[in-house]
Amino acid sequence: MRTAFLDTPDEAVADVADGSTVLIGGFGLAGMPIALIDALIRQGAGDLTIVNNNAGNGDTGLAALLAKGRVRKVICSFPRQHDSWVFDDLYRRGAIELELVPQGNLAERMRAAGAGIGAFFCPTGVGTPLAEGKETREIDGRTYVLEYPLRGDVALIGALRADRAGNLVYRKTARNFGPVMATAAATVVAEVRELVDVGGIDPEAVVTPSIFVDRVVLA
Amino acid sequence: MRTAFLDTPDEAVADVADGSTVLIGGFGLAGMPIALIDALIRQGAGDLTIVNNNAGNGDTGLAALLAKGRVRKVICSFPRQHDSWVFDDLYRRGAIELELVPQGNLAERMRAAGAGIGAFFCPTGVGTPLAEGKETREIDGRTYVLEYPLRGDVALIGALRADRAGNLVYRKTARNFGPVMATAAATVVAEVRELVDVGGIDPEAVVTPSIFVDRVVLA
Amino acid sequence: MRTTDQIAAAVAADIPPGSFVNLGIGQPTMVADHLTTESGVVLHTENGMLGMGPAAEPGHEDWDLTNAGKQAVTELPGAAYFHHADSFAMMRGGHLDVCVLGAFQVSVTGDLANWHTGAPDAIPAVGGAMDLAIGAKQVFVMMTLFAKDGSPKLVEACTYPLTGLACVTRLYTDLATFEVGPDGARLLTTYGVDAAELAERLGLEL
Amino acid sequence: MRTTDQIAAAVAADIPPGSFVNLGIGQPTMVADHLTTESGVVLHTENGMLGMGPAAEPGHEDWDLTNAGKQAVTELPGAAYFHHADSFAMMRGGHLDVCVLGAFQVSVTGDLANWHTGAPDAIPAVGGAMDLAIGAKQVFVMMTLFAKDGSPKLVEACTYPLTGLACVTRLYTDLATFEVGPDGARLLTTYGVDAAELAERLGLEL
Repeated sequence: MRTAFLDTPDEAVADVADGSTVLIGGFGLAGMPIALIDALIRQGAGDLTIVNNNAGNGDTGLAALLAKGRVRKVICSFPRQHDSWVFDDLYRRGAIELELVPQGNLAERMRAAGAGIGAFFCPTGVGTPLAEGKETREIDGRTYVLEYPLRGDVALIGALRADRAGNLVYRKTARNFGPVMATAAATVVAEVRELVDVGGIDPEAVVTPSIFVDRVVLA
Repeated sequence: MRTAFLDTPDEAVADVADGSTVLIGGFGLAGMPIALIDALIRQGAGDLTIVNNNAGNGDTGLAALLAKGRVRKVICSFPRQHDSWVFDDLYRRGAIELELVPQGNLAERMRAAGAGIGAFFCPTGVGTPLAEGKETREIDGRTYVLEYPLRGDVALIGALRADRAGNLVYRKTARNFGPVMATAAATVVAEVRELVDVGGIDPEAVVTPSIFVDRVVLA
Repeated sequence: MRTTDQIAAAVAADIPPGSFVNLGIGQPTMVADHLTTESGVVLHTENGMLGMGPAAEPGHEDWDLTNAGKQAVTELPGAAYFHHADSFAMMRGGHLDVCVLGAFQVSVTGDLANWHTGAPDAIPAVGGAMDLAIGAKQVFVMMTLFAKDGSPKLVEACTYPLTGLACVTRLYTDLATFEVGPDGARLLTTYGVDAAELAERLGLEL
Repeated sequence: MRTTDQIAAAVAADIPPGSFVNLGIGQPTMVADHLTTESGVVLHTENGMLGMGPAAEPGHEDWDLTNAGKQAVTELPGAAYFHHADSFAMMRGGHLDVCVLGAFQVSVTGDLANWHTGAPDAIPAVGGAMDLAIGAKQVFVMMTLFAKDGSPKLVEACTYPLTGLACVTRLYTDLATFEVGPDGARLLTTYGVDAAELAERLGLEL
């Protein structure tokens, strides 16, 4: 169904349910949908599973969501950063679950969810603690680990620009997880810096086609 | 290694060996690298396995390569067309092998080869003759077929424009299989209509980054 | 009895406004003629495009811009191009709302046979049919209800090689429209024939 | 004995001209300072870019343009951006010529441990290390040869949790450079220490 254009980030996340899995774009702050995360904090949904590359920085955005006790579990590749004190404290107190996933698996598992792949044999992590207990198989002389799709109920992503058809483009390395998450969630909400008329994005340069974008908000 | 810029299509395919698997871009004529195919015909390599969506049209290009008896096997999704008489005749005479692959599997198997995936559970073809004899598995209530990567020794693709760094962009639906094949072959040769200086392609709009492109020829 | 054009119009009328839709090659392409701009329906073509417009005017063909049937088409404002793996990921990942396909046979539980007659001398060709069959949220089939030899094409179980299992949701034919699925075939409307007669000719309970 | 900067220079000198290279976070980023424009080496960053340039000048940071360590960097002519799945497909598909990583331990057969000390109170974080370890055609490691407590970091078998199996090809340290792989460790050069002494301190046959 066609993209809806909403006036506020609060409307865009109004129906996020308790217990949802929420994919949140960004690599550190680049591409992080700050306005949508702030709206999600105001909205109040809890018991969330959050998928992001990291586990929050400083006291704002994702870290603030964690600090409010809204997050049951974080699925990420790199929680530990110099300013990840909110997560660090919750984790050390046993107050939050962590599923640590190699960054490429994080991306590929969401890509699989978006592409209808049921599972895939993956070269990353073989022989390491992150593959323990997982099915492995030797194919063509190389060992692979079986990995499963990672789906979201909601994806919150940041993009540079949307056209009024709902197509998105990103800016530099702020692109990162946005286009992948946009394929992997039942409802995809994009926060953009610019909104242009239909025809304002070159069809050859569209990164996320409108079919993946349910809601857009200018923020 | 960085992209080489060659003067003629003949130089670009000079080292294709007998028995190679050659991925050839294009969907019908759109994106078909005609000059490279013609050079491959002159070059003389035989016993080839060709991967293309179709199996040649009329008497030129891929059909001409088939007519010369250079192709042992075609891997494609749609051989039968109104003008596929060269293939049709070879096939009916038992003079060529056919591996028929659903079009999405063709694309996804090459994508897997390029992305280091060992095999993947795929929803397409379940319960059909094209999945006969293949491993299946039920995952999360749905049945999938296990499919394996499809790799090329060489990929011959057509693109609109290359910059002198080796980045490529395509034109409209002539993009089709080119970007996927460029990730899936040991040696990737692109035939382009325009060659521009470094800086002549917007980094945000690059479709095939230079890392995938071994040789470029203006044709 | 409906003409092919009337069947196409019926399919178009049942496509929800704002849907992302793939029209298979052959007769399903006629559905496009019955979709209004106001419907907001966006057409996908498997060879890498959303926002496909009508066929190109003769003499104005751009052979870099074709549909799945390799006919020259046009681009609408808001279009996007992408490569084949992304295009089929879009299908297979369940992102299309509707696809419309032709068929040799459809079973009452929604199995589809539309790629191969199984004739020994036939050259098989599947294209994107299997991916579309299992990918779209709803699969509409349009076909004549009976083959030229009079045999029914809506059947208990397909005898032709399958394209996909339990994938068709609606069947639009010259004589009737059906829902098909886990609970069997349900007759929705008939055209120039009554339900009892149709059930008898099909040899099915409807 | 080599300084970290000298180790970085040695790594840079061994990267073939025209290579596509990923430099891990931390010390490996220093390799960039020793790569000349003439080398034609192109830098990849896991967060979606080829053609990465030097760190941004203070006051000129663009926070939409960062490296894997989330430092502001710059874009060179001929750069390309792509999303995370494409970036890691590029790694995992074996398209990078070289990656340079730091390590806690490397085994003589090329096993790598560089993501987790295994300490019970440590918060584990892996990032892209496991993908890089198994993806690049050659994996170079730079590290000090001995830990602060004097224990060797080139070992028969890693005791720290592994990042990847049999993936490292060369090891550059303050005291020596080694080839590692299926045939074990081979000493290439030493710095301020002789081979016999080094073998004894490492407890390895070299």
